[in-house]
Amino acid sequence: MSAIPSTAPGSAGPPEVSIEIMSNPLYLSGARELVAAVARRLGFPDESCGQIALAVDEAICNVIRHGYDRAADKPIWIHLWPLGTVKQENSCGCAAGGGCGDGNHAVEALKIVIEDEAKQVDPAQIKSRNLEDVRPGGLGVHIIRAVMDEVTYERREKTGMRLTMIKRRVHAGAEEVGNG
Amino acid sequence: MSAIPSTAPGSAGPPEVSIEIMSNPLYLSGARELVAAVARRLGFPDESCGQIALAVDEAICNVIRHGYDRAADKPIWIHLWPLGTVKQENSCGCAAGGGCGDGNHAVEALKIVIEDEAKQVDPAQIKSRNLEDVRPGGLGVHIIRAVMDEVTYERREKTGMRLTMIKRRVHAGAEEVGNG
Amino acid sequence: MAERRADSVTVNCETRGNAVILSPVGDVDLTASPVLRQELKRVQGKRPARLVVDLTLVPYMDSSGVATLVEAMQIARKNGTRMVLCALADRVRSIFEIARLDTVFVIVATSDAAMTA
Amino acid sequence: MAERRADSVTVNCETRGNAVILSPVGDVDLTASPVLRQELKRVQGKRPARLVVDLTLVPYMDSSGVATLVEAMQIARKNGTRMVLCALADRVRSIFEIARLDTVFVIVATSDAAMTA
Ligand SMILES: Nc1ncnc2c1ncn2[C@@H]1O[C@H](COP(=O)(O)OP(=O)(O)O)[C@@H](O)[C@H]1O
Ligand SMILES: Nc1ncnc2c1ncn2[C@@H]1O[C@H](COP(=O)(O)OP(=O)(O)O)[C@@H](O)[C@H]1O
Repeated sequence: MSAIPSTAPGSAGPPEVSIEIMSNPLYLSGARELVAAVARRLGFPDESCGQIALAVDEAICNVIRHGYDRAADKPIWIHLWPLGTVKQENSCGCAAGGGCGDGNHAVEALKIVIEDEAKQVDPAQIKSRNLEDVRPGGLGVHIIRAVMDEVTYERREKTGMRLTMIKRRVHAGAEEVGNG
Repeated sequence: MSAIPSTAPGSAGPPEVSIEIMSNPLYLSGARELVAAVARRLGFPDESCGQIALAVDEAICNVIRHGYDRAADKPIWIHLWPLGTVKQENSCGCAAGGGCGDGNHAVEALKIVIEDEAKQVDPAQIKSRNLEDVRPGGLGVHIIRAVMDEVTYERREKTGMRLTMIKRRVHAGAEEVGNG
Repeated sequence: MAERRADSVTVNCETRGNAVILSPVGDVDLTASPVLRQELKRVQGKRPARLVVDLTLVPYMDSSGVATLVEAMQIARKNGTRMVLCALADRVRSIFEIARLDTVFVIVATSDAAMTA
Repeated sequence: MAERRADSVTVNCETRGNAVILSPVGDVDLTASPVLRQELKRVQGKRPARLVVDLTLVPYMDSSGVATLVEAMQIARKNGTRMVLCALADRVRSIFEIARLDTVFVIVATSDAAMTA
């Protein structure tokens, strides 16, 4: 069961941040840096920011490598929703040029959705292998599931796949691996 | 005159990277980190990456403060086009899990377009003040023009404003301040 | 009022003799400069002889941070406080240069130098 | 073949006695790992007694970097080369832990320790 109900404040409505990149590995660093910076600003601990960046990187790599067979000119979308209440206390009596926006107070989690227009596969086939067998590769899906709290792959309505990941800001207990 | 003709490779077609953020200062750091990381990966020197991040930050701040009067829930779009040839050498005979994408070889410049749906103003009114007069504020437009090679403000077709900035990777000579 | 928050900017404060040393930690942008501004106001209320703003742990600053420091300098002048900035990262120093404020502020390399500059 | 590029990752190479020390500089992700892989192949062709991969200047690594190092370890085993990783940032170490490879590789804290581990 999801610990963050889909009715949590913030989960409806348009994403607060969306990125569209071409499926070129050149843009991996930009995408992961954006997501890590947003998470940091929303109050996630440094370790979680690093984990979120890693999950986004691995997920985009997989879209490029498996979804698009390394074609570099296809679209990949990354959408971010802070879940919980993002206070938008966005004005204060400060100096000209000074600003205000100290408003991220009750963010509980970050929802990240990655979408593509690549070939559709059975979500059940997107799974990690036995790690006892030490060999190059085959780690991406395991890493994504290990660092995020919820991970769901699904087919999009018409073309392509959708990966929904949730990372909680504060952990209630031991790290859960979502099922998807 | 523009040193990068609008017919330069890469200037037509959809942007390689697009971001849409809500007009909340919370997302400033994410936007500038993405743009800086992309510039770095495209081969811009560190100093230029910092300048590009600063220009993007100042431009978004101005949209939030002047365009949207600090409303935090309005859209801001940032589009990136590398100008010149982005080699998309995106496959190689590497190990499973290894990838390839060492392809940014002939990028000459980065074009950044920032758009909003805010009130339309006369582009001539978006100008810097006399810096001799030391007082808080009034520095953003000066900074943007100082660090970027070309800067143009214009009204969008229906609503809002568009800022187009170009930063060259290698400077032909002294830094030019664009007119717009 | 803005509070100090680890996720935006933290401002450490230390008193050494007649000097107050403020050390912001983090990027000073539009979300963070009100926090810095509040701290500056608070310590300037005590009218210290010397106010040092140690920028060692500020990797990034935008014009809202610069505006905050210009305002503080104007208050310092009125109060007879000697205000000194120290330990600017290259990236931070360059925004003062672009704004032609590098000669308006007293800027020194180290926090030690800032105690006597 | 991928070339070494300052804008992706640079791999510095040093020989000390029977040991070769490779020091990548930068994030080792899908764009950078082929560069590291090529350097590993090149030095492994010389069958050194010891191969040290010094990760001091690698702030970030993804699974493509890990895969590259697993492949290098398999070649090292075949060749009788002692392969040691050193100076992993917390963030980099944690990906080895998640992949359960932290006990498969010889990982030490410093480049000095890597010469005798
Ligand atoms: N975005 C995706 N689209 C299609 N298939 C995918 C996607 N991501 C992962 N997969 C499938 O899941 C498998 C495991 O992925 P991963 O753990 O990242 O290892 P690797 O990519 O090295 O095989 C892949 O081999 C592939 O079959
Ligand atoms: N995005 C924008 N939309 C509308 N007006 C703008 C915008 N950016 C700048 N301006 C105008 O240009 C002036 C100068 O901006 P700036 O140099 O950043 O200083 P400040 O914002 O502190 O006034 C602003 O006062 C405003 O009138």
